[in-house]
Amino acid sequence: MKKSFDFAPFISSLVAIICGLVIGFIILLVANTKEAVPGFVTILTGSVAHGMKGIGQVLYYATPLILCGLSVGFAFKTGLFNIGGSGQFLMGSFGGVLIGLTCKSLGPMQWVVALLFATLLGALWGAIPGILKAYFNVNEVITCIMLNYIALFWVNMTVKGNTALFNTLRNESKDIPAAATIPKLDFDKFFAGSSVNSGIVIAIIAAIVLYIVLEKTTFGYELKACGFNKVASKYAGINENRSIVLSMLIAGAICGLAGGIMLLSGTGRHIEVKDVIPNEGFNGISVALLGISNPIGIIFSGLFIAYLTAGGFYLQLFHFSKEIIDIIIAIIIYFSAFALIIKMMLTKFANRNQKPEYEVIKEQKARKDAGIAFKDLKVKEE
Amino acid sequence: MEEYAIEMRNITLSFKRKIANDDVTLKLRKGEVHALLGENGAGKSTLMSVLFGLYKADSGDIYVNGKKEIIDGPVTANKLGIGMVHQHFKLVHNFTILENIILGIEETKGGIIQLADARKRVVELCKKYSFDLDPDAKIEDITVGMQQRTEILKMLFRNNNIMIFDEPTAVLTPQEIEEFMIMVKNLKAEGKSILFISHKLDEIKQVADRCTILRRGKRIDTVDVDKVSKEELSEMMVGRKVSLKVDKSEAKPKNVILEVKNLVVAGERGHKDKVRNVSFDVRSGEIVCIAGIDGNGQSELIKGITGIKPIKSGTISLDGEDFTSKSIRYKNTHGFSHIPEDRHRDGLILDYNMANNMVFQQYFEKEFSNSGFLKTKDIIEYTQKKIDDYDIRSLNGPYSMTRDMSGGNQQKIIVAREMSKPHKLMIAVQPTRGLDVGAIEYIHKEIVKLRDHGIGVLLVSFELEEVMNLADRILVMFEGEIVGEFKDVKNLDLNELGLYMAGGKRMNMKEVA
Amino acid sequence: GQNQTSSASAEPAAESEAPQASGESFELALVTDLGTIDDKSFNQGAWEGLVKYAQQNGKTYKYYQPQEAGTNAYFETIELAIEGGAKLVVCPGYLFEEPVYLAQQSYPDIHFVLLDGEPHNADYSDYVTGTNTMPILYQEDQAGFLAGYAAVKDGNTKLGFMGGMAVPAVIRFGLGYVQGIDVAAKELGVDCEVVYNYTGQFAATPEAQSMAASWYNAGTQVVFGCGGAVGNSVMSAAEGKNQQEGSFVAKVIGVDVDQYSESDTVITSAMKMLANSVYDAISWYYDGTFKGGQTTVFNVQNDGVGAAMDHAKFDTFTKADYDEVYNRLKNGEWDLMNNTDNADPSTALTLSNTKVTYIQ
Amino acid sequence: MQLLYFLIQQTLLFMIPLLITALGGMFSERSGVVNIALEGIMVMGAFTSILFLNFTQGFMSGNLQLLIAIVIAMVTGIVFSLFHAIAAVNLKADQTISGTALNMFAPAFAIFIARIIQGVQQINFNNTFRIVEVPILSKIPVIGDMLFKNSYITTYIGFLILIIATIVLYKTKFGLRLRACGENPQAANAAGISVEKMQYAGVILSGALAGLGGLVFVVPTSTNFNATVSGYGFLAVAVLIFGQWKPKYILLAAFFFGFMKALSNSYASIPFLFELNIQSYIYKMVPYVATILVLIFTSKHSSAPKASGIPFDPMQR
Ligand SMILES: Nc1ncnc2c1ncn2[C@@H]1O[C@H](COP(=O)(O)OP(=O)(O)OP(=O)(O)O)[C@@H](O)[C@H]1O
Ligand SMILES: Nc1ncnc2c1ncn2[C@@H]1O[C@H](COP(=O)(O)OP(=O)(O)OP(=O)(O)O)[C@@H](O)[C@H]1O
Ligand SMILES: [Mg+2]
Ligand SMILES: [Mg+2]
Repeated sequence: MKKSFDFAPFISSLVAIICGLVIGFIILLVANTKEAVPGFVTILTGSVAHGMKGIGQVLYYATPLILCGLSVGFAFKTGLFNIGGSGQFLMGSFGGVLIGLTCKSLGPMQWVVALLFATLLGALWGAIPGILKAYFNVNEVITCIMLNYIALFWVNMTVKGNTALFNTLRNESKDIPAAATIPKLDFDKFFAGSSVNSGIVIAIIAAIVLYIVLEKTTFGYELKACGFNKVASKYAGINENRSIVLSMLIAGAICGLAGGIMLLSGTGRHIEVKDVIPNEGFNGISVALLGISNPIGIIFSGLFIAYLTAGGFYLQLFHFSKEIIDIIIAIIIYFSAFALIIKMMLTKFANRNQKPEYEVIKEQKARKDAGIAFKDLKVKEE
Repeated sequence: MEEYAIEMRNITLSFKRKIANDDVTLKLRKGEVHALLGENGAGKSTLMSVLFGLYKADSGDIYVNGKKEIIDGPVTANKLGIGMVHQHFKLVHNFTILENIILGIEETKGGIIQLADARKRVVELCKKYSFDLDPDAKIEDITVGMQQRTEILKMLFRNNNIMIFDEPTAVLTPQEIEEFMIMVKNLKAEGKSILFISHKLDEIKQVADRCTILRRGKRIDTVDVDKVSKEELSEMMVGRKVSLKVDKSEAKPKNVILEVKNLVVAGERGHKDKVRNVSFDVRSGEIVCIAGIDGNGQSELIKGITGIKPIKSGTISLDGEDFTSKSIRYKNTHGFSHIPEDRHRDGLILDYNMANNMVFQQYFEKEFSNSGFLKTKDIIEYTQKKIDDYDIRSLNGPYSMTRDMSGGNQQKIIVAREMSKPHKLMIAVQPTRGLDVGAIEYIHKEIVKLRDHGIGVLLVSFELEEVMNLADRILVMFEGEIVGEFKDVKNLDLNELGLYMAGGKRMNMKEVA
Repeated sequence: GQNQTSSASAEPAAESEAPQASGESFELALVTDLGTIDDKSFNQGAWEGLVKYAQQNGKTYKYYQPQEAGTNAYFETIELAIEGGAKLVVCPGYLFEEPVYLAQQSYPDIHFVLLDGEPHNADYSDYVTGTNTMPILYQEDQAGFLAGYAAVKDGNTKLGFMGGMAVPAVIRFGLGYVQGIDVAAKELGVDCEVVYNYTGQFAATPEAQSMAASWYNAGTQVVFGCGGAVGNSVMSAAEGKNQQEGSFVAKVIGVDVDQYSESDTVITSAMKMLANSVYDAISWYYDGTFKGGQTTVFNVQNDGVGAAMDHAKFDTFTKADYDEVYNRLKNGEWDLMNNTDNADPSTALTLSNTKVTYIQ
Repeated sequence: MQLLYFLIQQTLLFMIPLLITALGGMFSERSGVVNIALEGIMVMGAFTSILFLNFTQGFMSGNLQLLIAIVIAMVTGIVFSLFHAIAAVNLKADQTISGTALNMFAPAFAIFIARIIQGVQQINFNNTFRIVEVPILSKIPVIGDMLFKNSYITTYIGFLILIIATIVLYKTKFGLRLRACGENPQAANAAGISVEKMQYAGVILSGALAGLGGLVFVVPTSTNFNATVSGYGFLAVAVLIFGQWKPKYILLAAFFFGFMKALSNSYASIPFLFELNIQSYIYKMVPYVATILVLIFTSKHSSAPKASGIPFDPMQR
């Protein structure tokens, strides 16, 4: 009776990926038979074929994907749907840019403070739906959607209205001075030509921390309990409202951190003052789902989607539009929804040779009769 | 050869690794009441679900009125005149009684549902069976008993001749059980054939003609109820002798443990208070039972005391310490233990494994955590010990998904957990609900043991037998108030108690106090 | 054009190891910013010029889209184009100023055409235009001027400007537009009103449609829809108003290219000859007369901007009137204000006969 | 007064697509299947129907063309939503996952196909569908000016759908069964109702209506379609929740949201609002902030269908 590692989710994700790729290949074939094979090879190997630069780019693209995926996945684990990642990302971007452009006096600490502030703003933006859900029973999905737009307009208004931040020539936030960008950790040398920086390290650390929080701590135990069963959690004395707020707050913080990292990457990204919600938060949903909301799984799904996305970028060398990648990813996500079915088939397969329940229980009884005697109840003596 | 209403021949059905029905044969004579008896998880509900077309058997045949039929769903079952009242009612909570009854067999004109005829028939049926039901009341607003009558109406409305009742009495008050028994006899008199699942031997003796006993998925025997004793039945069921009477010594109450004063708990918005100015105490070493018909404020009283529901006014103290405005966590760690009324809703995280549920009240204690980190190994070891102590059966021991365990074993997790943690007061609400005699016997013994260790026990039960078996003192609750107190349980007149429960009589509680 | 990796092999060492994944190579490339080549105005204009040249001269061509917005991403996309065999890369938009600044140094053998901007580094401290780079600027203010002038001369006094995002080109269009209005109003001795707004994005949205409709409803006669698909929302609103009134009361001025085919409500368009300028730039490259190292400005002097008259729907304003004002502008009669530091014409300009209502 | 009529007319433009799509979502969720794929379905519906408009430009009268386009949009929505139904109903899959997948798929697919068919991703159409005024009805005081002038046939279709949806949901056998499946599928199953069939019906209806919603969204606001509905599918989800899964409140929610939107875009034409000299960004925020504020006061008791989002398992007690 040992805890066995559950491979089923991984295998079902793998099956989904294979299905998505096969269908993607068929679409390529239909669209342009001649180039389908090299095109498909490019999707699969484009990044590797571009050497360290290609791999560096994958890591760079994976950074926001992993972080936003973690945010959505973490909320999922605690029974909440964080569809407000984009707003939180935007708030974080703003926080990063604000400190990055105005607080030169912080010196070498500037990027650290900027990231902390980004995280803080993201946390605030995540906490609002949490608070409204916990204390006013407002559905977090709707608050998140509304807050995406509010963040968008507020950030645009504030950036535009602040001469220290706004580059009127380009209608976007000013360039972050190199002194305020996050460290490259020599990645720019190792992965020469790519944009990768310490952001990916932060993302992976965040994933590991969240994994430990969820699986190894009492705090994670409480959050998950609330996610599974609010009523029972309350019965056990867990403050379920606090859990909801904290969980959304953490989710928001991670998206905010992602926003800060991307804007402080020194890759020439800016807050564009346009009325379009950034995609990062929604991409996070896909990453979280493919990674079955498991922080470690999310590292891999983020890397995988980044890898495909990069492959899609190189696919432009052929007569294909890069939307094909979105189609393939969508199909993969769609098939990952079938995890349950795949899992069931796997269990059936795995259980073929297992003992029926009665025998297991019989063994258990035998062991009990043989060894451990019935202990007296442990009650507090008066 | 005799023609049976139902013949289920050699039914075998398995869920994954579990064989729920193993070559079971069941024959229901026309016009008889046939009881189905068995431990928790023996396969009774499963067998009936096969008959009703909800599950598909792996092998075996079903004959209805002598003809072989394939019952692939409730529609077919209905066509064959089979109706079923499920263990967990199948009612839509925000529909009216009438809507629930016509669901699936609606009459329409021009696409629009016509309710007038159906309402007339329902009213007639209510009159005929003296059901006091308002067809337009919403399910969520009526009592469990009324919900059951709605389920029965559903069958009557569909003119079902073969009726299956899955543990119908588990949720009823003594009076309601009485009425139910009469109704079953009436239905039988009308020529209906009835399958009746129960753990309660008294009931089986009272209404059933024959009884089929299942154990671990297998049919043990089918007997004429008149020809066997209760003891024999229970022995067949569990495979060993069980004592149906709890033997316990005289209580030796000592100091006051729990003291509740003038407690008021509000009702749903717009409704009157659910608990009205209730005062009582529980001493160490005694079992105080709150008796009463379901829905008279017992749940709210307990929720108010434990802190799950906010109270309007009043005070609560434990062992002299004021507990009124303490958090749930504080109460749980400073003397309360609580077996909640609904194990799925309140007591367990079904998606956690057994080990995690076993420490649900203690995971934060030094024993199981270290500066915020769970001591997984210690938790597993602790759980393994509890599994052995309480004989909790599951497939993967501490790692078993709680959701995959049977109800009885799930309940054992809660009992083990609450009894093992340090406490001064045990609050147990319906601790044996839906459990088989073996399990009930076990839990009752444990509760008495607690008492003898000097714990105060506050027990809420809707089952009179349980109340009479366990209580050292009985409080009767009616419409949110305590209307009677009985100290001499042994010589208590049951009819008298029933009168109090139904609101026909009340004591002046000030005098009692 | 099986040109294979000739251009790639001429690259600096860092990139030469990158394999040529594609079998085909494309000599002429256009890299878009996040927009697409079919935006009906800016990018599309540039793309059409490229396609026209390529097809006439049998050159291979392709466009590339970046993965995200940002200097690095644009630079990476330029590199991809080069990997795809590009000899000349057209980069439409000021967002390419930095990427081209970097690329012109890294890839001295590749030629770049930069529209709407001049190469510079991130903090604007260094402006360098390599000999392999040809920046092209347009005097959109002149095009806006002509359109605004014509609209007022045609008898309109209540006008509107709905820009997409407040980027330099759009701002210049708007500033010129308002100045044209004011000049015409002075000449006619009338007073004009202009409602003025930047919607914040280059997309057709119900919001933009609704705002335009509210303007028309309040009596505005002509709206200059300046910024990609925003114009489509303006046209939609104008069509609605006209149908409702049963007469041609709501009119639209198109932008970048002659947008008459988009809607019957378009009376003229403020054009910059994107296609022509790109076409010319490419042909100069193949002629060996590539004008690298210096900025080429397209304006009325070289017929690089203007208002569309071929399909114009003016009541009284004629081609002769247009030619007259065009020449006056060419002769320097007006020195137009086109500094984009201030996007709000009500404060940026001193106007005599025009009242601008700027919606922040 | 004129201004009010104008505001109402503008409100309708925002409100009708939201109303139609949210009603679609209502059918799905009331049957027990959460459908966050509304955005994607809208895109697909708009895509095929606008492609049709583009192809048949000038071949037939405006409103006939529009009616056929409506059918095409609905059929597309149905076909596309079937993927969601297969995942949610047959395969008991996580409904968020398949919804997310469809949302991601739709715009990419629309661009991909548009490029293959016509080279560019935008699809043009001529808007010849406006109804200047409806004879007779437009003469009714107040209402005539508000609803029967400068309108689209889709506006009336929207209201018609609202009325039909209300009747279907509350008065018909289908509606009763559908609601039963969303609240307690086990009960519905035991009553002999095929939960699977009802959930298919719910999802298909949501597909049809969201597909239509996509067309209705694009037609009045532009002269081309660029593979996006600007997040209105998500707003429709918000309206559905805001509207408590009930037709009449969905109407109110859609109206509230639409009116706020109309106001925030036309405030410059309303003298006293313009003179307040508030930035347009503030006005842009107003609808979203107001929605949250209203929800704070109205959400205490949510009436989400109980079984919505939970895959139906007949074996579960
Ligand atoms: N849906 C299911 N999936 C897997 N196993 C099941 C399922 N339903 C029942 N079982 C198993 O089959 C066995 C028989 O269950 P069943 O519900 O028929 O028991 P029962 O006799 O009705 O018990 P009780 O008296 O507790 O109601 C149980 O032990 C249970 O473990
Ligand atoms: N999701 C599931 N996966 C696997 N098994 C399940 C699942 N849901 C239920 N079961 C089965 O259902 C059974 C529930 O137990 P069972 O019906 O025997 O208990 P019960 O005593 O009737 O409970 P209750 O009295 O609460 O109805 C478990 O044994 C388990 O095997
Ligand atoms: Mg049972
Ligand atoms: Mg049971």
